[in-house]
Amino acid sequence: MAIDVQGIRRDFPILERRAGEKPLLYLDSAATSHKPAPVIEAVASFYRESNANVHRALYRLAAEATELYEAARGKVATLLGARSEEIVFVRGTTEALNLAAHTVGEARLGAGDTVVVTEMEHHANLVPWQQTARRHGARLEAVPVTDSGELGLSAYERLLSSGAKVVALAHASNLLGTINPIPELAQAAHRAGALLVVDAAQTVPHMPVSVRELGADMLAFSGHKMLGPTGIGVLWARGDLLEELPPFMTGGEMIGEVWLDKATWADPPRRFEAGTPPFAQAVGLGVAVDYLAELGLVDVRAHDVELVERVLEGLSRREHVTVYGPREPSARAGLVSFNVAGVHPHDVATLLDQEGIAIRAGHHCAQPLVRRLGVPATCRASFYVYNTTEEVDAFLWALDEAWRLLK
Amino acid sequence: MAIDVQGIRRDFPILERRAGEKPLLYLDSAATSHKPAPVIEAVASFYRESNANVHRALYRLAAEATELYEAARGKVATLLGARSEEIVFVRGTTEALNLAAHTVGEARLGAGDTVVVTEMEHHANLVPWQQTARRHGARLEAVPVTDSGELGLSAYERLLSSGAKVVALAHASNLLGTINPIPELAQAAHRAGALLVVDAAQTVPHMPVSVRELGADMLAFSGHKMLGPTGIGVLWARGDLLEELPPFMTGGEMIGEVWLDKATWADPPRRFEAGTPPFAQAVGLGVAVDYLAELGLVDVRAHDVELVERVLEGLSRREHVTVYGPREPSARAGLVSFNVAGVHPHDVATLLDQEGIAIRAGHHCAQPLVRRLGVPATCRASFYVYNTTEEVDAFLWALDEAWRLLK
Amino acid sequence: MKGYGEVILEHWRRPRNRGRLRAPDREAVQANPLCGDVVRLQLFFEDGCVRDVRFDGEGCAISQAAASLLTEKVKGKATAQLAELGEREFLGELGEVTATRAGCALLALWALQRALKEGPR
Amino acid sequence: MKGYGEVILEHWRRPRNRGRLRAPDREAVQANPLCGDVVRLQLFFEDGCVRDVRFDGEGCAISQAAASLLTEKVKGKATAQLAELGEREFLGELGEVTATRAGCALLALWALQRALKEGPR
Ligand SMILES: Cc1ncc(COP(=O)(O)O)c(C=O)c1O
Ligand SMILES: Cc1ncc(COP(=O)(O)O)c(C=O)c1O
Repeated sequence: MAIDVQGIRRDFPILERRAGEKPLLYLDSAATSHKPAPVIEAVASFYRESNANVHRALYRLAAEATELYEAARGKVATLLGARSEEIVFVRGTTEALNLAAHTVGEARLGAGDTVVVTEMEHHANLVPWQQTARRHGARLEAVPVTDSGELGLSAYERLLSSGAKVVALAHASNLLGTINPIPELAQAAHRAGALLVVDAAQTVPHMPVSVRELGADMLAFSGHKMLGPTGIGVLWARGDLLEELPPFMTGGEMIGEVWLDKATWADPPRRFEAGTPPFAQAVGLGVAVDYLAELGLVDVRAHDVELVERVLEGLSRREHVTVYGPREPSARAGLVSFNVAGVHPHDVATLLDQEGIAIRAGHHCAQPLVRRLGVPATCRASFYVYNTTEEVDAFLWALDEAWRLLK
Repeated sequence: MAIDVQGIRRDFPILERRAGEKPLLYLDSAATSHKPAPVIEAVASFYRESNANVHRALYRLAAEATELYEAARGKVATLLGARSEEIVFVRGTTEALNLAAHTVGEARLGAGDTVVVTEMEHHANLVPWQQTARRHGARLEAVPVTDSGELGLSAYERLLSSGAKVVALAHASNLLGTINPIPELAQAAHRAGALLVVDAAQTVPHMPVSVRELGADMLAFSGHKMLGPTGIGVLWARGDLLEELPPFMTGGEMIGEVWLDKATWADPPRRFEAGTPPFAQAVGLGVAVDYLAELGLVDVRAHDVELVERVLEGLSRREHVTVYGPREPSARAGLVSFNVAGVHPHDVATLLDQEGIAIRAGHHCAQPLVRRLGVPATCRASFYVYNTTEEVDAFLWALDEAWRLLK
Repeated sequence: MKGYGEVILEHWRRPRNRGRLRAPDREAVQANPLCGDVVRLQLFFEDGCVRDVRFDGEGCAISQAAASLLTEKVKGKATAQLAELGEREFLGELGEVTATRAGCALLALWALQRALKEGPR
Repeated sequence: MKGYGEVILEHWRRPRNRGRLRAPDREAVQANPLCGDVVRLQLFFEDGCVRDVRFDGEGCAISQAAASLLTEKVKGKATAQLAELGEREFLGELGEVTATRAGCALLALWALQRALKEGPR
């Protein structure tokens, strides 16, 4: 069933604002999504009614705050088909992947081992692995991206057999939109004895994601890209793996016993949540999860596909436009990167902004991929539940205007 | 000039709530503070009006969000008498100290070096240094705490001369309340060639703190303890030191250029802010800083001292109560730890909770210090701008009731 | 201030079976690292039933009273009956305990379960 | 859609002094790593004044148009006059540029400042 976009739009206060004289036409949800009133209100009313530091306190207000925090963890677990103890709250995808790279490095990597990434990774799923590989004397290898914007599967198999201990890759590329076939890639990784770490920043907000069906070992995403507050994100990992891993950050809440010269660790997930967690943001994320579950992630996905289909169709009819990534809308996340012949992406973005249209232009934190594409940057339009087909059409019209002015 | 507590209380919606049938009497601000309406509203209206990912985007909404984020950085800099480029936004004190320990370890520590901490540190300023000392083959030494709850200064001097490269200590102990003489300690550390890292979680919210007057090299604190949102905190460090330090987490926003096999780093502070920062929370923190500056931190401090004086006076008249830390109100932060003879702190806390009074009981994330005091735990009452002298009296009355029931 | 219920106060003030057995058949120590409460429970069996029981430990009124109450409840019981002792029922007998303190109230019961599971020493 | 102003469009479409000098006295390359814009500026002096100037580079219309405009402005100027060229004045001549793009508009000017600071090659 199609989602009720007009009804949804009424839940997003920011959509009433204007950008200069024009209404805001926001096509940058892959960078960060807007927040519906129930999420904004949940955070505010947490501060107004339930605010207290979580864990350990004996008074009722703190017990209430702790319950709300843990209930949010439960909601995230349900969303992913996981157990609550497998959900670690962090700031966002970047922290989750730093945590993964650090701890997997400590527990599993040694000299001569291989870490496999891909050419389409966001810097957040590349640079931490560079660092951990260097620290442990491991090799870092990248699966190449084919001209059609997909992973080179034979190269993947080859790299796996070279002593791969961990594979880290995006569920969907934030630049190409490509959705990678995680279940197959996971099976192959596991056959080779490697862990699979999935950067799901662009998929968990947009489609049903079951960690068991994916067959992943760890999975990371950000609350702010899925209608939730900034400052909150999630690392999911298999329970037995979390048990095995040492902490990343240390401090209060994550310890067992502390002496001046040594310390023991709490069980997961607390072991990985040092210090006061972003508990108000976790509560907000829980409400965002409720909101998405209420819409139904199957329908959320169908809406993305509909908009991507329309924009791909429109862009491909314009000969001066080059689109990157798979042709098939169902093979992509809800975003499209493109370039306009002879026009720098920044100029496209600036001219669209004159019409109140917010798209992103740049390297999208994927410099190696942009280099691979042989361009200085790309434009990217990305969609979410509040975007309409009319907005897609307005975007295409504005793109024609920009072309007229700059060609 | 005394602050207008009744006026202030009207700004804090949570103070209208009841704990069971009783009004909430909150004495746990050292764990987390409540939030005034302007802070709650600033975060909510950021989401309603200005939400966009910061940095790099070319449309006006993102420019506006970036400006608000950077303005918050400027406000924090002004608060501390620092420069904007010296302000790194993190999740909280714990992340700030992990960042400090990790990066100082990488840049400055080697085998045989000494890291000096104290017996009164919060786990957040102890365990990360244990970890970094172990990684780099350095020794960790702790300055002992005297029976009057102060640092042993001759031991401090002795430890400094044993190859100390870094000293990490609390500006004020979150258990004893002791305010440490940072300017003197900093001078001694610098004479010995050591860096001084200050955990200011309990002071920046409560009194004027100038990083230059302290003479510190790095300083950490949390937004949620100073009327700000959860999920945001600050690491300040001297500009030239920040320049020297390698990154902690890696990913988007903190890079210069990225290739598949290597990366270069952005200048501070961005080098230390990997990924999407908690920008909405930073904006909220900026408003909290405004709120505190408006009250005047000298007067905020005077109010704390007044309440501490009253509670110390009351507690010391009760022979069954043992108070920890300095006797002199002006020598302490706005908190008092104590125990009731023969009664476990948890029972005190539970009985006070029956009267709607929220105090904390436990080890306050300072197990070595609690062990040093020779008790299983302590009770702690802590104060802030919204607490009144009547609340102190109600607390003392309830403590008598608990004693009557349990003695 | 309502204070604790009669059962808790009574057992806290005058703990039953506090001390150590010379030669227990079963024993377990259960601690709550978060608050420092510790309870040691020792059992001595005869003809398959608890003939004698002792606890000691340190901690809040609730954890120590609960341990005392538990020693009364287990005396004379067969192993199978011990295993049936449920958390809800036990909390019911102890009297009202807030959720924040349930861990203290159940410490002794968890010690019992562990002693049974770990088998004779 | 308002588009860019006349000055930017005109200089972007028909850049002045684009290319390289055979033997420049001063030269600097300024890049904006955030967006990939690059401008190289070369100067040739005679009797203390800029006799010839060239730029090349890659990037958005604003950065390239600004570089072209700058080459026109520096020609014939003495070193002291060059140092006086202010950001505000330059942006004024270029025409309206949003704050998000000021870095592109000033790239060439920063290259000039660097070339002057770094001295003769
Ligand atoms: C694929 C991918 N990975 C990682 C990230 C980083 O997420 P965050 O900035 O929330 O940490 C993003 C978003 O920018 C992304 O799209
Ligand atoms: C002295 C001190 N240091 C560090 C911390 C840790 O702060 P946070 O939990 O906000 O990271 C606290 C507060 O709990 C504290 O009081």
